[in-house]
Amino acid sequence: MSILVNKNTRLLVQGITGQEGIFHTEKMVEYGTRVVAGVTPGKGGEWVLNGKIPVFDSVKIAKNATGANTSVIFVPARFAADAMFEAADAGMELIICITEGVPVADMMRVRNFLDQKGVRLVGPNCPGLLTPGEAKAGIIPGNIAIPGSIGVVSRSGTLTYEVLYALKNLGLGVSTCVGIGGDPVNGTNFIDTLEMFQEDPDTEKIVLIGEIGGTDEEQAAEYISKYVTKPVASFIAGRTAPPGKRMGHAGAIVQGGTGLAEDKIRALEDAGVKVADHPEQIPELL
Amino acid sequence: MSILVNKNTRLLVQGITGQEGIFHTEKMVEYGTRVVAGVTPGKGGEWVLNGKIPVFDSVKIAKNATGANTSVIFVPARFAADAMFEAADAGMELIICITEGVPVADMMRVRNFLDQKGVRLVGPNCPGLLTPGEAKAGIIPGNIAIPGSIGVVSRSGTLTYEVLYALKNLGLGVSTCVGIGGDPVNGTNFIDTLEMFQEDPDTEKIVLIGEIGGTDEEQAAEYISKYVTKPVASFIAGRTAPPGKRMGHAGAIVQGGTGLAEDKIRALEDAGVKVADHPEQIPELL
Amino acid sequence: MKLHEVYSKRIFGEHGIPIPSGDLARTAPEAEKIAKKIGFPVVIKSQVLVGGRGKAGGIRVAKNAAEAKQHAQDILDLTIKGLPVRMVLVDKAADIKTEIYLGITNDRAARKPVMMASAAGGVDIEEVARKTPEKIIKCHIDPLMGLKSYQSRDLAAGIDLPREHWAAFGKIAFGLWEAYQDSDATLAEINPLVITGGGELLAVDGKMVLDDNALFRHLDLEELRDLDVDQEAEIRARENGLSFIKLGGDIGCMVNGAGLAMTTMDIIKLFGGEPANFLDIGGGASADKVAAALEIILSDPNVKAVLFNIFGGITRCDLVARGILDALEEVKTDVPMVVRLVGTNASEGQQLLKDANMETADTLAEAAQKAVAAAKGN
Amino acid sequence: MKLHEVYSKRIFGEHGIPIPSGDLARTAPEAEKIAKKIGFPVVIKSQVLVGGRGKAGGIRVAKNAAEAKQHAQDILDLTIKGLPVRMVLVDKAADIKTEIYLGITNDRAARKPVMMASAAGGVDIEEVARKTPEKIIKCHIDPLMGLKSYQSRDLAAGIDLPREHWAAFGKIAFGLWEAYQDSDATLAEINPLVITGGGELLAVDGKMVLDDNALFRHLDLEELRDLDVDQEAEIRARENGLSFIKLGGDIGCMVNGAGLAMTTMDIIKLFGGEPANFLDIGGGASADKVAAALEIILSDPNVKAVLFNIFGGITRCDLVARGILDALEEVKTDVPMVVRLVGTNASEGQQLLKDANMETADTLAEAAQKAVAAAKGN
Repeated sequence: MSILVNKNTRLLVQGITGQEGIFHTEKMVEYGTRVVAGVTPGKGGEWVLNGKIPVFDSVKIAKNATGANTSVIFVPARFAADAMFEAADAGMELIICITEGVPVADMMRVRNFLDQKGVRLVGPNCPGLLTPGEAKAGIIPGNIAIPGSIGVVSRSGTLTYEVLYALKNLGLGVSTCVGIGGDPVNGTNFIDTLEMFQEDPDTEKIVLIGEIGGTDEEQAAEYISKYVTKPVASFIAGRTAPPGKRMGHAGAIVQGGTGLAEDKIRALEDAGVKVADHPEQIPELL
Repeated sequence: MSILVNKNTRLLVQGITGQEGIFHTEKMVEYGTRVVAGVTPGKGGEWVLNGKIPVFDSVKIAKNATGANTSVIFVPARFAADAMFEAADAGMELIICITEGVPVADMMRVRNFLDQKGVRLVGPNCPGLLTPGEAKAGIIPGNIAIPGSIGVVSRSGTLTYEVLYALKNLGLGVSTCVGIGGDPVNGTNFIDTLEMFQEDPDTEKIVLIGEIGGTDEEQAAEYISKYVTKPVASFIAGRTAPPGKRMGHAGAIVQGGTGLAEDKIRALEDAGVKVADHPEQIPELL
Repeated sequence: MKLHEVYSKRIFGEHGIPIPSGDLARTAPEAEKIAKKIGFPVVIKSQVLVGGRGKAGGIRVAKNAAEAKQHAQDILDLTIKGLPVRMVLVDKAADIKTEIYLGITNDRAARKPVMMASAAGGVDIEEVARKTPEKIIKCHIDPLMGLKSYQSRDLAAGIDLPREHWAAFGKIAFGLWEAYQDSDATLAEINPLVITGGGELLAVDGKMVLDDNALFRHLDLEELRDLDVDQEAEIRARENGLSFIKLGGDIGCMVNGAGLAMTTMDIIKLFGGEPANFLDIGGGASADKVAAALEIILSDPNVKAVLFNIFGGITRCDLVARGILDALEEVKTDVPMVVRLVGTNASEGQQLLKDANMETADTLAEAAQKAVAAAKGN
Repeated sequence: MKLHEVYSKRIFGEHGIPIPSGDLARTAPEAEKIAKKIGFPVVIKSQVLVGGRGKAGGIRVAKNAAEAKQHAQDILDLTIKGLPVRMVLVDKAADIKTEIYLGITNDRAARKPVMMASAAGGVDIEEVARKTPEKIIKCHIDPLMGLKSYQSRDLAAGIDLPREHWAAFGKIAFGLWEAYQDSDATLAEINPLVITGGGELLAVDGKMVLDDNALFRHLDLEELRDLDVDQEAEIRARENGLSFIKLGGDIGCMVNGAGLAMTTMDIIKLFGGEPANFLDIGGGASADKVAAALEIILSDPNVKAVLFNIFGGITRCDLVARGILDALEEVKTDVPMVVRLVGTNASEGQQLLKDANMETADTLAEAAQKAVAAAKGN
């Protein structure tokens, strides 16, 4: 089993005809994901990938035609909020927004709307979801993970791949990998994912990858100490980042005494989590 | 028993120092209602009614100081939406807005916000609530009704008083009278109130007073035929109103083939409701 | 409050909706001057707040200056459904290829605005809604979120609008939503929204109805009110904060509350009489207001009796009684009056009236019967 | 992106917040002219994007024209915390009676903006927040509903603002919220918001930080960017869509993804090296972008080795490899390079690099160790 996506997921790609959209759609299809539709306004009626996937003008039309239940979004940042609203309004159960650079004011409105509708969002500014051997919704390379019983959740993008790759190199498999993204306001967080992994019978161990900024890791540590009985290993990026500098991610800013790597590491260790010195150590700690 | 307000209600009056606010506060207090606080921004620290009721600058402060749980609003129309937001945000469980003339765009925003918060609103543009012998929150004259087992719900203001008065003159008492107001977008509607009356063990019979415009009475009729086992009598105002004319209430407009009195009367009669020719007939029908 | 086509379209234009170049004229020479300036052909359109202007001859095309002047004069001489034409809009004529419909109104049941589009524009849209509802595509707008781009695309796709027009249609939909929201409208529609031979979208006719309750936020728009649509008595009533509608009967009614006012009309008819008017003096009526109301009622020569039915809630009966007595001192009339006062401060009010030897009643039925009798001279 | 005080206050002024009359000067004579025009006394304030301007002598009061000219010249000659003062704001001096604080920022955890007020204005508000948090009154703003009047009253009551100032405070709170929202700010603050001897409220100092991700909606504001706060390399990086921060070490890093870039820095340090920079080439990096990144890294003379750590997701490793090779043809350097490519199209990428005789590594630890060794000349 797995969480969030599996072989029954009927995936729709918003922004399918863009450069990144079509590139990753091809990868998702190659991986075996059931990509049932694409959406690009104004291109309804076209087909992509040699006529394999129909393109529609809107999510609503695409859903009615194909029964899509999950949407992955590759549209440019300025259109991303509208794409998320559209997906939620059309009844998608799960929305994964890969797009980076979405304005925070847009995301506050999106979260408010999605919470009202009860729709789950992963991202934005995230690599998406991978359930090895079943499906991927996003941009995590499929060949760097094998099926197994380790649940991986991460605020970081490529750092996640490092961990997956390190696990695979030691023959360790993954139930689902969830890239939640590092933006200040986003959808699914560490706690949401930990809860799902704790409940998933096929997830035996959990890897949590955090980074400096905010207090999400500290909150996750508190949740783990209270509710998570499965072993958790972790890595926190940014020990050497100078304070006050914005390190790419909107979230990765160290301000005053909060958001520091050492505080996060201490909180996690206090919660019984083993914290690695570098990501390739994680397999040893599990 | 009763619905919505009773002797335990801790009532707060927004706009207490206005002309109508203070007049009706006095009437509510005379009736025995526990009016615990008033709010007028900028007048916090004053007292009204010879030092009986303290005035606060905001609902939040008033609630913290007095434990008020219900608010009745008498502020002018242009401030009414803000007053409802404030009451909901401060944690009032029930809000009764007497004010007439609130813009419909404001009310759409208010409803959206209150629904999110799960707060019950009665009104606006309504006479409010009266539970005879216990409490009144609004402007229904207390001396025109006596305690009893008839639940009264009405879209109209003064017309409600006619019915209460007619019931009293024949010695018939009322459990609670709910004036829901006739605005196009408002809070509690016929169906909400019918549901409460149906569940209230001390309400044995129900009177429903409607008027032309909209389809609320038709929807109420459908609800009655499905869920209401207690006898219902009704009166619908506006049989002689010329089509296309706005008769005071925003709601009382007859357009095309909908909203006509005869359609409403037919729907109610089909649902087993006895419909009176004029309001003073209602007691005979119960 | 209904806005004239010209004002509605100007508001649309301020929100980025393409409208024909044009201007307002109150005389034929003015119309000719405008027509010359914008170039021929022009459309000359009567600005009156009733439907069916075209059928009544209130819309004409002019190909040259002489025609423009003549048509304008002809139209300005018209009275359409009882309303004199006081001004015409002179618009550049559009090269119309296709006519579509786009409008917004409030959906009471959903408690949200709803935007509607139809490929069947240029005709009576209510007729379309009744006969072929599937030809109208609807989309609810979240009042807090506003219109979303995908919603305008869903509408465009729903009416099979060719893709090359989607971007222009989207901008117009946004402009219409903004115009609707910013003006506190209860209706904003473009009918027809045309696609020209050159492939442009143009709002050729427009209509807005504003929420009377929100006019305090739009004093500039309230100034555009067309007083012709209301009768003089209704204008005076509004000026005094009263809600008044003239009807055909002979029993004047002064009632507090819309529902009770309608009920009073109903019961007069039930007992064989005919109401002369609907009049709601509203809540918190002062003596001045009541006096003004009485004057308005008595200005109708058909009125043979007046029924006062005041059930005190916000309104205090003593104030009402004083108002009646004050007004009677000013107005001096022989018309018989029946007064029923119940509720807040009713005893004080009734005492005042009895002291002045007026006829009173206890029940509504009694009051109605007495008024019907009085109007018949009994 | 931080905005200078003068621009922040102008935005506040556009939203109805009272600000002192004043203008911007780039020379002392200009400052003198402005001072004469607005009248004495004036405050001359250096416009640099660092804190502690006052302590550094960057804010002075002038009572006459000669003083204005002299102070302006003195301030324009300053360099504050490494930043040259290129312009001064000449403001009419306010008659300050009381100083309060009013600001808005985003509360990540609540996913809402939060407005904060404090009676302890005019000082370092973060100090106040740390030492006496009860002196800061907070109020969350629903992003869909906006600021409500009662919220501004709750803030005013919370900081014990005398009632006669509530109306003015409310207007300022609304103006600040609108300025914040309309500019896509992540911080907007007035500190101090003063009450003058005449009983008026005035925004004497202001600060705004804008959301870089939303600047596409605010091209006019982006033009106000102060390039002094960024180093030249960081400016070039931004122009090329890269995220770059110069650090003190000798191992240049080119990494895709912020988290992996920080991890790369961490692991270099773990194995005894020192990173020279943070550099995230982001997703979808083209060969041009990679070449630009390499040039920026090599422009730092301290760099003794470069570590490329590319784990392909959105980024394709073959494009990265081509970018490295293209850049090396242009840049010509002897600095040793260690390249690690894993993920999408990694084998194609690594083959390209091996063909060009570059040093490659499989694991991150291996790559870091090789880079540390190379920087030490081993």
